[in-house]
Amino acid sequence: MKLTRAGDLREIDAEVISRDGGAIRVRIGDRQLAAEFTPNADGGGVLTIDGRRYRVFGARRKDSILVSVGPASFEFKPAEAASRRRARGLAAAEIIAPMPGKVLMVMVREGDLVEAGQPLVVIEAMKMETTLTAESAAIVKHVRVEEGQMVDHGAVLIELSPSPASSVRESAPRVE
Amino acid sequence: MKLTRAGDLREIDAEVISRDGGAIRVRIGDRQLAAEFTPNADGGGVLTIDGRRYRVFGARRKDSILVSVGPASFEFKPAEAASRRRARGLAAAEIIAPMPGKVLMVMVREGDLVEAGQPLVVIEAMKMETTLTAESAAIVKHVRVEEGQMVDHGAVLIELSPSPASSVRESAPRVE
Amino acid sequence: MERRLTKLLVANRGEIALRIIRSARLFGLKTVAVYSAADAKSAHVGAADEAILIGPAEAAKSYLDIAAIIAAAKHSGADAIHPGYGFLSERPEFAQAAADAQIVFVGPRPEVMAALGDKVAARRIAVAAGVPVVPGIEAAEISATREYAALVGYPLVIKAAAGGGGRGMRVVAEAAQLESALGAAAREAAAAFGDGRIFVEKYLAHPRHIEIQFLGDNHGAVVALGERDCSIQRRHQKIIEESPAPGLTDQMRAKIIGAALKLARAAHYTNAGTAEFLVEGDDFYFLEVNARLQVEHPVTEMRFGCDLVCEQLRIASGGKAPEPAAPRGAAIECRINAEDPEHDFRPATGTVLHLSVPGGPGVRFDSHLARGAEVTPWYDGLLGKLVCYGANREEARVRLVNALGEFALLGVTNNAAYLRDIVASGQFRDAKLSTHFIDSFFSGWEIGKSEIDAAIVAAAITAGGAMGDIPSDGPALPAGAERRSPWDDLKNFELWGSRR
Amino acid sequence: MERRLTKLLVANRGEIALRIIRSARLFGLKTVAVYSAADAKSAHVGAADEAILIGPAEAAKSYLDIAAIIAAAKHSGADAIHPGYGFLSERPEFAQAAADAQIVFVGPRPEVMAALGDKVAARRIAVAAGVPVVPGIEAAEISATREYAALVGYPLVIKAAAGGGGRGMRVVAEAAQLESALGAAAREAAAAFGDGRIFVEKYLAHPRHIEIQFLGDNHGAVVALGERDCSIQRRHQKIIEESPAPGLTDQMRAKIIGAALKLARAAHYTNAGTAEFLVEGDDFYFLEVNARLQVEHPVTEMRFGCDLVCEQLRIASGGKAPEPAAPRGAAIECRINAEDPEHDFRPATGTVLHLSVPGGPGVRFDSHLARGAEVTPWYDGLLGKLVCYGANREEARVRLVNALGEFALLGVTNNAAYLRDIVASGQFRDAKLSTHFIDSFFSGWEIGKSEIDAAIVAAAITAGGAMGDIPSDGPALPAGAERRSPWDDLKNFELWGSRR
Repeated sequence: MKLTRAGDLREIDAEVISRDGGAIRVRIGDRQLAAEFTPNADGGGVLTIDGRRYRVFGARRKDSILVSVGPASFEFKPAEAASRRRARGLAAAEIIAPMPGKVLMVMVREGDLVEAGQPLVVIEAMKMETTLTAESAAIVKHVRVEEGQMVDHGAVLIELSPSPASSVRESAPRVE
Repeated sequence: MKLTRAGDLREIDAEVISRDGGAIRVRIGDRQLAAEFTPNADGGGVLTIDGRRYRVFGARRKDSILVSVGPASFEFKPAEAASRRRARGLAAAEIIAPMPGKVLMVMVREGDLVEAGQPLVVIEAMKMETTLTAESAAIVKHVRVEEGQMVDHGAVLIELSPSPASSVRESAPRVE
Repeated sequence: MERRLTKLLVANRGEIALRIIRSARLFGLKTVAVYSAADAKSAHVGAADEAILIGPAEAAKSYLDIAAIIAAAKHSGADAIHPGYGFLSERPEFAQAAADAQIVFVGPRPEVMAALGDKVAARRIAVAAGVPVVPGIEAAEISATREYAALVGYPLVIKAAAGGGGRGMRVVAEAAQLESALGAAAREAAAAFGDGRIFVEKYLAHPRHIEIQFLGDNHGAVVALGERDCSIQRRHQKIIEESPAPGLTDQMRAKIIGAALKLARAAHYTNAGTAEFLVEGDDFYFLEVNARLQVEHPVTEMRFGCDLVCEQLRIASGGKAPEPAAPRGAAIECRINAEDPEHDFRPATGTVLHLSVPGGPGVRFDSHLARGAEVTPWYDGLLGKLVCYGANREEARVRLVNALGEFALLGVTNNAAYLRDIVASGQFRDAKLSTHFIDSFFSGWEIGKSEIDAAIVAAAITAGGAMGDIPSDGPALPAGAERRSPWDDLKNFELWGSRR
Repeated sequence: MERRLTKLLVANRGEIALRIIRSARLFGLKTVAVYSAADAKSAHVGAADEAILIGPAEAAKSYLDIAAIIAAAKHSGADAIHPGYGFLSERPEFAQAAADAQIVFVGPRPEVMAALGDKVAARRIAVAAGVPVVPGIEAAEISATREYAALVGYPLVIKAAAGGGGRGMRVVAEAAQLESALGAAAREAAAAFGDGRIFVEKYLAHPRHIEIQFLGDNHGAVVALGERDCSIQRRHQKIIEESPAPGLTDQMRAKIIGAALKLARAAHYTNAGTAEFLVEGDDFYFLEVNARLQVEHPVTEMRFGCDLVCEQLRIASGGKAPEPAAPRGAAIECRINAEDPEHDFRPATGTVLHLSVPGGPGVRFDSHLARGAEVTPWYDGLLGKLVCYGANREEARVRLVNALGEFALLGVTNNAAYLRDIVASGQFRDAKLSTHFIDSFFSGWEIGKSEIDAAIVAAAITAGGAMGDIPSDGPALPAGAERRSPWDDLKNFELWGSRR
């Protein structure tokens, strides 16, 4: 099973090797971890790895798994969706809203040739502005939103096609 | 619909007369109450009655409904079970454990004639002793527990039959 | 005398274990929790750096098992043990067993504990130190006791020499009851404490319970951290405590503190302890010393801005008892217990289905509760301590009323509404404090009628669906099952809460 | 001048609305919450005695709509309005509208707010009062600005005259950037504040941000409640604040407090306010006055044992600013924000699936969060303020590290682990405080590798069933559905949590 962390396309190759009572062995890449899990009445539990105890909670939401380790929180998704998209040559081909918010500015129009790093859209959420940029040179195929519009997390804002001048890099859109 | 509060055999005759959005009319005995309910994200809500706002939470557990009104907590049960038992003439006929605990003392034996108020069993829970007494004169029909035994909430400890000398009053066993 | 500690075993459970773990971590120690099988999923187990199962649910085979706890300490490499309150906290043989195992016991030395743990012996120490005690005698022979009773007058109170916390106390109203009461008390004492000795004291009409917190170190210093008024008791169990004691004159305060310090010095006391007194008018009488941390210690911490568990650890590792900061403001604590105030306070158990915890300025909640936590019948029913600070008593009091108003707990019947009504009352506001406060003003307490009405409406809403997203605790209905719920008659409207 | 208040409308939302409601109740006032459609189920709505919908989610049409809020106040019969912080709290026209409606505004008079709200005007007041300011000029003409820049040297900082809280600030490293930076800053300021005036100041290399809390009453008295160090900022937004300022000499403290009081008196200031300064070496420079309650006010409350909202209400009803108690100990606050510290701190939203709140001695958590609460993109992302007290800074600091360790929040990505790592760091322990702290020590922050490993294992356990009883937030699978979950590959073991 491969996982990704939300917002991070590096894949984590993880697999449960065995479990026996509270003891669980997990392979992460080429490392193996032995952990002991003790559930707590509050719905979480204590995970012991290398003699260190972590208070953990976990829940599922849509196709994500959310866990907390002490004050740190994590969101994992199965890697399939991302890799499928890459397999179809769509990497960087969609500029996606990283959070719900309001489209403040659309800086490009259909047919524009854009360079790597060029700002495309500004979204406002929680009084903060986030600028989404092109990961590589590309042509703006379709602008799906207009200024002032509210968008949901994950909404496709702009579609890009590979620029004739450069090949699309195999990575995801990045938020600057 | 008739309710009883846990530990209290007086019946409450309550009925939802109407509801419209958050507005709800409830009849309690021969009174009518108009209430407004506004749900809160935390799973509870605000109930407004006569201009006063109550923070309420509610949950179901087995055949009970648990609610809290501010710091006060309540357990309701449908009255059917209790009234059915009374209809069968079993009131006061069973001494029931009001909480889980350990039977510390059994003070009567089968065939004993007991008087109203006479101690029958002592249960210990949470470092406290609770003495269960006879509600009315009766004959001990069956002692179902022995000293040292752990019992669950609601377990029948002693069965009584009506004393030849007096009739069984129509009320529940009381904890003194 | 200095000994650098590294790892602390907490020989307790519930809120106090969690509270000790927090301060141990602040003091830089690793922590070891011990737990019974009934507590495997409890908060203190998850909070510590290590957790060791020491036995089955029965306290006698787990939290009271000295050998099991000492073994756990050795196994984990703990170099100190904190006993908390209750359980083994005042057992000299436990302190001795720790010492024998070269483990620092966070409390007084065993011999001090033994001397003060015996009420008769403690009383003798007090008398020798010139500290006033309630007029009374050891009850040996019935005729001597009867004579003494006639002298000081009824009512009298009978206490177990080995007892504490109000256990084994009984009041004798008139001469006719004396003989049977003495017999019953002696039998009870023998059964409860393995020690049938009792003594008889004058019963005071309107005494206040006032106690002095003190700290003694291994260098001979003893300091006091003011007083607490714990007069609000139900059947000799404290339920509301505060500091400072309202209306106590500076002169009386100084006298009582002076007496406590004399006593502690006479006993060569080390670590944290409390001297309890009854105060009536201009008189005060020594009651007993609690040779441990008290449940109600947070009110002192809030007023003095200190951490008493850290001070205990500092003293246990050879440090000095610090000169306390000047106290500030007022603090009031109430004990939220798993009990049913509408039904003779019988103990309650259950699983927490919902918990709303108060917060904000001046509010502290010490508790091991969380949604999902189980309250079992095995141990005492203290669910949490809600403590409020204010610039003055009235500010602390109103804060506590409001904080109790924010508290909500579903699944375990408790006394929070009862406490709210007491703290909100005119009698408490006016500090009409005596140990008879509850009997005088709250013996016939009932929940408010308008709250019952609101509860019935809330029950109807809950029956109509889940109110919000609080799940049912009972077995869910099998999908598509035909079983009719007893609540279906009320189920004539939709879910009120949001569906997610 | 005395005016007895009875009902307070709280013109805000989130943690601060809840916090104000708590103190208003303590002060004996009924409370009115206002809310936007997005906040109908929020905590402050449930906590108040009344709640009034004032508009749709957009702040401009709800929390920033003066007419709607004044109408709500009139409708509910509120005789006072508390603006909190942010939103309308520093808008003189809001204070004026309240005054016009005969409603007491809990804050300074409109004309004072107007004078101090303009940075250039505030700077002039400071200079007139003899309070040092950062060397700088109003940027009018480019050639004059260029000359000035050459005089004081680069780097420089450009600020909007009408700005605040770091908004509209930009640093100019060298002469070549000056002209375009001035143009951009003026345009930004005009767009953001409707006022394109800017000014240019010397940029300090390692300044600390130190601010003075003061209270002025209607009788002419102004008192100071010590200082706060708010140097730990990320992009000019404070994230960790403390009191006292570590290492500040008594002499410097007295000087800065003196300057703040001079300034407040010169401005005829009433109610609560904060004078902000930059401090470098033995020099300090006035920055601005925040004419309202600050987010970080709890650290002052913990040190002084006071309730600043109660003091605001007392002053607003004609009472006197009290002589503050002597401060005690140290307090540190950190702001838990809905943002992703691993991805450039982009804002996060979501529904709270689980929340563990720290507690115990010296811990205060001011928050509107509860399980089920929704964090929407409409408003700022402050989820809560975790504040710890200690007898000294190190005790407060370690308590905060431990309290952050007890904090857990599922469902809304947040910066708690980032804050924990900062507060636990040697740099913070050693108080290497400057406004460049984050850039110097935490620009490349990453979550610990061992925590990621633990998270992966926890994810595997969660995938294998629910970990415990935390429900899924997503749509449940239809019963008997054949749809294959992407997590099924990991689902080779049973539910670990208890089934109930």
